[in-house]
Amino acid sequence: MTRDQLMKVLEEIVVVVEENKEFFTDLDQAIGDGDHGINLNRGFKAVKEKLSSVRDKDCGTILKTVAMSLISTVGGASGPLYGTAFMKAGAVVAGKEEITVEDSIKIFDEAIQGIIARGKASCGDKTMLDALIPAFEAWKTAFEEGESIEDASQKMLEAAYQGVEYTKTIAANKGRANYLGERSIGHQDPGATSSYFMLKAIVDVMTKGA
Amino acid sequence: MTRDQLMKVLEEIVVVVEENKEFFTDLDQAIGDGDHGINLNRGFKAVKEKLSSVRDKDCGTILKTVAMSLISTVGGASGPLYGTAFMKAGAVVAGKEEITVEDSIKIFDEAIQGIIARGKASCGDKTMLDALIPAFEAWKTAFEEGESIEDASQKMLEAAYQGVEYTKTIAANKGRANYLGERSIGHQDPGATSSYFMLKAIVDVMTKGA
Amino acid sequence: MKKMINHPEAVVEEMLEGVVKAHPQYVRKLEGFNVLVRANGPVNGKVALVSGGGSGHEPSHGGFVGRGMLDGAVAGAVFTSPTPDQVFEAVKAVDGGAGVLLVIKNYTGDIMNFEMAAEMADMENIKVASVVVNDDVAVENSTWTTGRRGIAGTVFIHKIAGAAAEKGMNLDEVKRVAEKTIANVRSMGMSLTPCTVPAAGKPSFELAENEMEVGLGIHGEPGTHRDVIKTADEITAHLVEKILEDMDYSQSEVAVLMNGLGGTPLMELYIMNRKVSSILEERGIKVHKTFVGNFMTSLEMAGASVSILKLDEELKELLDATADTPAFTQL
Amino acid sequence: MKKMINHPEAVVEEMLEGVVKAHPQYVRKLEGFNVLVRANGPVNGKVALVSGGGSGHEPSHGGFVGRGMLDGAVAGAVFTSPTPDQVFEAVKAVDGGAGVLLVIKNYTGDIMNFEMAAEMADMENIKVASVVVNDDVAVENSTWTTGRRGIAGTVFIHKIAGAAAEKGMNLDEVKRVAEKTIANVRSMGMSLTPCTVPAAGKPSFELAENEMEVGLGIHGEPGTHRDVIKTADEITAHLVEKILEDMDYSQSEVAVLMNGLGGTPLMELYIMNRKVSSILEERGIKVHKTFVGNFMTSLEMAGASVSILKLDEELKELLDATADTPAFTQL
Ligand SMILES: Nc1ncnc2c1ncn2[C@@H]1O[C@H](COP(=O)(O)OP(=O)(O)O)[C@@H](O)[C@H]1O
Ligand SMILES: Nc1ncnc2c1ncn2[C@@H]1O[C@H](COP(=O)(O)OP(=O)(O)O)[C@@H](O)[C@H]1O
Ligand SMILES: [Mg+2]
Ligand SMILES: [Mg+2]
Ligand SMILES: [Mg+2]
Ligand SMILES: [Mg+2]
Repeated sequence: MTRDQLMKVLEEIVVVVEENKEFFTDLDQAIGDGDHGINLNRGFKAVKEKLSSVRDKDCGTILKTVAMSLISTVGGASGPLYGTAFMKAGAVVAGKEEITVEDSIKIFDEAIQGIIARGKASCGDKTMLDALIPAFEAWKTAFEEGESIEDASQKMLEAAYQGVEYTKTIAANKGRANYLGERSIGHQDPGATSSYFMLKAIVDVMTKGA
Repeated sequence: MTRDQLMKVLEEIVVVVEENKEFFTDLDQAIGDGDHGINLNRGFKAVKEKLSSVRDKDCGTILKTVAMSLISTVGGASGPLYGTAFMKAGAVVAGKEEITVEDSIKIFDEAIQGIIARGKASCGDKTMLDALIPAFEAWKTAFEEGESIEDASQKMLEAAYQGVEYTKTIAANKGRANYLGERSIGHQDPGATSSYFMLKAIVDVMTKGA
Repeated sequence: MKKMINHPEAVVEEMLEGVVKAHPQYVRKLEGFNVLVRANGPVNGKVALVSGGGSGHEPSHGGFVGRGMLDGAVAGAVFTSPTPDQVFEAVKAVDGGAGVLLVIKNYTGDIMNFEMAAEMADMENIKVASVVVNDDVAVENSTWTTGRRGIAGTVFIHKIAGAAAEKGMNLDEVKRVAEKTIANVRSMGMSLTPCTVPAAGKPSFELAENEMEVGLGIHGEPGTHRDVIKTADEITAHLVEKILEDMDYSQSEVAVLMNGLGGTPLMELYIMNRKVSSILEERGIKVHKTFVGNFMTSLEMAGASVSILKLDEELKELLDATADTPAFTQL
Repeated sequence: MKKMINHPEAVVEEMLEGVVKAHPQYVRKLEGFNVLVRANGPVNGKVALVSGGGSGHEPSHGGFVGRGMLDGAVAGAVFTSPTPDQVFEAVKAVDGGAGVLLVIKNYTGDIMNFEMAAEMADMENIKVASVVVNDDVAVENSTWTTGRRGIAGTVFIHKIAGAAAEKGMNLDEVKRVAEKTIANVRSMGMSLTPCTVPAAGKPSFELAENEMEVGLGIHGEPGTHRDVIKTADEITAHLVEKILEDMDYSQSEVAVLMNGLGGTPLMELYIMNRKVSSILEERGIKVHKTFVGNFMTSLEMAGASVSILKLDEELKELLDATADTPAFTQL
């Protein structure tokens, strides 16, 4: 992925978040406090404004800029979490003009570790991790098994999707939905959903670009 | 009207107020603060409790007891006004066991004067006076013209009813409805309405009794 | 009707019990009457202040019983003036020998009931004076009518006359100060929702999702007119303009009361206050002090009123004086 | 959505402007940040207290900035934890050299954002400690989860730790006192209506005319369960029982906070307080002090929470200490 593609991906995420902001918020109203879409949209609007100023910078700087924007505008739980994820991602590709497949695995891994370190959740807690971790596993495994980027992308997305579906079946242990206890069962997690949409945005741009 | 009939009249008013309390309140919600029925019902429930203790007393004492109950339980505008009316009425027949037609005219007159003195309203202000004053005039005139009690009663009631109807056509100058300005036009006055019902209760008991 | 109550008929008594349980250091209830008086009253030699009216305006009036404000508050049924005997009982209980000032809001019912109480007090040789608050500018053509209503501006009278009494002024002086305050205060309110009198069980009026009621009182009565909901700035500007049209505030210092009607969050009151301040600033009117919150409410009504009091040195000093009551404390 | 606002996205900023206009003697706003600090701060040599969280809980938290309580309050978007840079800015602005205590309510978002701010402060060598309030007993099985929420009981931490700091205690001591207060306070809430986040534009949940939501937080989240509306006494008894089951209050003295969620009239809060008092009395638990009103709200939600704080001599003295803030003044 070139720097330009990275920029396109980020711009696509901005669009996707804007388009789905009501959907995310509705999901969050059901089991949280109804601000997930509002939060992310506020954050990615800020990201969009900042992006133009780093258009010529390396991938690391771009990702860190995204991270800082998110951290200083999103708030809530998703702000520090997505912010940390992008921050860790940026560190992996500091100074680089391009992101290789190997980088992408490292980025994914580090981002997830960052989220875990910050939020202390794990798989099955009904959070974004339930989409991200299976997606990461699928992505990594696909490459280990020598699959094409296209196939790997599809498997990754499918795994993320299943992860979102899985969140419907469990009660939350982390985040606000946790306070609902059993009442959160049956509802999909907003953060897992937004994670899925972001992953999908990446894949969409990369396949369109191909 | 004997003391027993007076007691029956008062008991009938208690019933009529209870039956129409929602109606009075609805009228008051439209142009006032929606408590006229609640106020009067609270007052006449108290009257009912007190009545048994004065069953053997003279008409004056009975009416003053009603007055005191109303004054100390109704509140709002209608409490002092109806209270004053019954107080003045009681003064007219202090010590008497029976109320003559002449007494009734005097009572009616004094009651109205009491209401005017207390509330400083006059005809056309969209208050209870718009029912009471025409009713009084009709009652008095009927006797001056030698009509029977029955006819006089019907004319009195008809005049009160027209008075209530008239309140629909005017804007209020007194009471809470006053603040509505032109918006009060089209609505009948709650106090005029309750006055009409009380007069009707008197007539009903007296004609049943006949 | 969604309310946390037990019996619609018992709300006032139960509320007063709850007040006394919460604030025994400030108030006690007169046995058998819906009257709250200072826990340590009457204060000997001090002019006493009694206010009251229908219930449903909390913290008015019981919340303002305490040092520097009221000596007694009489609670009628919801939105219904208390009866004369209740007011009379309050007068007797608070009189410290220097007489009692009745602070009455201008409603036919309140005036008549308080007047009758004053007549009773007179018969027992208690010195009683009274003032009538009529701060609501919503009602315009009021010459031949009942006159203007008393609404949230009343709280300024409690505060200022209360401070005057605490300072040791005599009954005439306290009355003079109260009347000056009344002459100097104007208010206007609006609402987004009706309210429900517990015993009535249904809302006082109906408003569509995009409508608001403008120029309304504090008893769930409809206002002077209905309008489509505007922005906070537009609504506030309308209220303030009406007030400023009514009295000449130019060059003066003022106190502002940005009052919530019970169901409006503080957030919205502060957003409105932002606009009040900016209009006054533009006009060169200096804000000496601002109060924001629920002072004179209308049950759970969502809405607000603005009150603006023109100050002179005397009023300013009395407004700034210490007060210590359940709902208003000032160091 | 019926609200007196201008733009859903501007509510927090405009509100803060309104607060500063109303209370310049108490607070000022940090330019470019949604942070209120004491007008005359930082106080040299005093431990400073910073709290905050999403907006929509007014008067929390900005209303408690002032002598004897907070030094700074950070306002996030409605119901959304403020970002680390905002908190960090507050920390820098209030530090008087004796360090800063962060009072955090136990929500994932608040904890993470405040933690990140603490890390930033650390890098600039500002001494920062933090405490996490988790007073809500509604959530029961919380061992493996996020733990309990922080709700209205937080106000007691502001008051008591604030008094400790004002008294000159050092950061460790202020933290100790704050933690003792947290350990000693339990709360539980319920609501009759949802609330509407301005930017969302629709209510946080739907409730039928005869339903209430029990055990809910202060962000419009649904509660632990839904029930048919009961009488005020039954509702109150349920809340108090849950609290008393959770901690042993027997023989102790307590402070009670009967908190409204924003849309509930004081009348109903006092009716509920009547029941709180009577249950505590029956159990031989002595009420030292009661606060009734809107302290930690959820926009315009109609509902209430009860908080009960177990006191010892130290907490009692600190609770009784003078405080002077826009929303809480005590002589
Ligand atoms: N500890 C955690 N670890 C990972 N993800 C979390 C954690 N807590 C919450 N989340 C995610 O954050 C989402 C909610 O984000 P958002 O609504 O923006 O914040 P908030 O809960 O503060 O309102 C949840 O749906 C969940 O996926
Ligand atoms: N000054 C007055 N003189 C005569 N009747 C009046 C006056 N003011 C009000 N009323 C009557 O009182 C009625 C309202 O009574 P009620 O609702 O019980 O009292 P309130 O207006 O205090 O709520 C009005 O409908 C009107 O008929
Ligand atoms: Mg959320
Ligand atoms: Mg009425
Ligand atoms: Mg009334
Ligand atoms: Mg949130």
